[in-house]
Amino acid sequence: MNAIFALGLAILVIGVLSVAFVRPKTYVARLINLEIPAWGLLLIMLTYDEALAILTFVAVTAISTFVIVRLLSWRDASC
Amino acid sequence: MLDEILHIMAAAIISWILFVTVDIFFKLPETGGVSGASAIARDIEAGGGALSGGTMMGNIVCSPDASAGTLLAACGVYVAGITGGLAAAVMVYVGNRICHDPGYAGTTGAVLATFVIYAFTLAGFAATDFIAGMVIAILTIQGLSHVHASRLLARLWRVRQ
Amino acid sequence: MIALYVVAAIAVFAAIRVIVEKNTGRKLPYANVLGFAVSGAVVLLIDHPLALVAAAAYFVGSTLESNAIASTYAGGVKR
Amino acid sequence: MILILEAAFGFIALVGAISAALIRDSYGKLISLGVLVAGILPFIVDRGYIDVAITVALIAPIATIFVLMVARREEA
Repeated sequence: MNAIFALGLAILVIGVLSVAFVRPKTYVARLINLEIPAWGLLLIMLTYDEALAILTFVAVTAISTFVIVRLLSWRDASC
Repeated sequence: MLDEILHIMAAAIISWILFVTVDIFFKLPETGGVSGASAIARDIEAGGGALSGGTMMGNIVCSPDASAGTLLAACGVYVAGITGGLAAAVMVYVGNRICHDPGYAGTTGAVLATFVIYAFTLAGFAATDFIAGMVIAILTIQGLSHVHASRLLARLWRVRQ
Repeated sequence: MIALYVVAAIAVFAAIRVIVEKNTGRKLPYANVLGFAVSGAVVLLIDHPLALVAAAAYFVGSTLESNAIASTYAGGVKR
Repeated sequence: MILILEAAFGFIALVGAISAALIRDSYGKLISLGVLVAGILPFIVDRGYIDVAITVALIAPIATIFVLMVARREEA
């Protein structure tokens, strides 16, 4: 098995477990833990040679983080 | 093998002297450029260091200074000769403007380091020695012991005053 | 070739020091050392003109991240 | 890449992921996320995708700044 693939799988598993069992049960900690499996999935996608897919994935991850941050602040303001 | 290690050590000493001189000449230990630099200086002082040395370390963390200029100039000389060094100086200036800094120290350090490293390349050194040497130099300032490094920088700053 | 090993060893040392240190303000200089080491390793791995742009982009990015974290940390302490 | 270098940068990435999962302070979590990105960037460069490396190096701090917008609000 490729080393990059194994490392990506390990980081993906660690990230998924950390999102599921988040220790300080706040939205910010869960949002930061949600970034970890994104980087693990990027390492797995690096094994298959598709440059444009990786670029799109990185951009969409950042944009979805921005959307979730706006959603959290809007929810704090409303209720 | 042994020759290359001696070259790396000599390059570390040369780049240490170069960037500390340029940083102290541009009065980095005097005041924190942004509010984060003052916070880092306060934490280093709370850990037992000196305040002016901590301010200079905070300024190095919070914006690309002469240390970053030296590293990127070494990379530029390694990749594309003296043209790469000047291109690295332009990138350091752009990075300084992004981080809300005037950018005199970084640009001056990058241009100065380009010519120094090119001169040493003619004298038998390789540019890779200067990359590794610059990383060792920044390790001795920021990475080994904050207390002793900040006291040393504060003593040098007192000499310049 | 020795230069690459030296840079990688310093990167590992800086990463361990970042994790072990408790105070946020004293963590950031070690993270700066890690940024120096990784952007040196990027240039040493590939000898290509775009590698210089990649190293400069990573260095400015990590500096901007440290700057944002430090200024937010300073504002949080002052309140 | 040489096996020792692969082990070194893989160790940095793994340590960053584990500490980002376990540290409770939110600033410490963000710094550990920076360590994780520092570990995976040499793998991207070593595969030859320098354009992907430039994009990752520019977008990762922007995501951190987005998270800091909500971390500051929680601190206050």
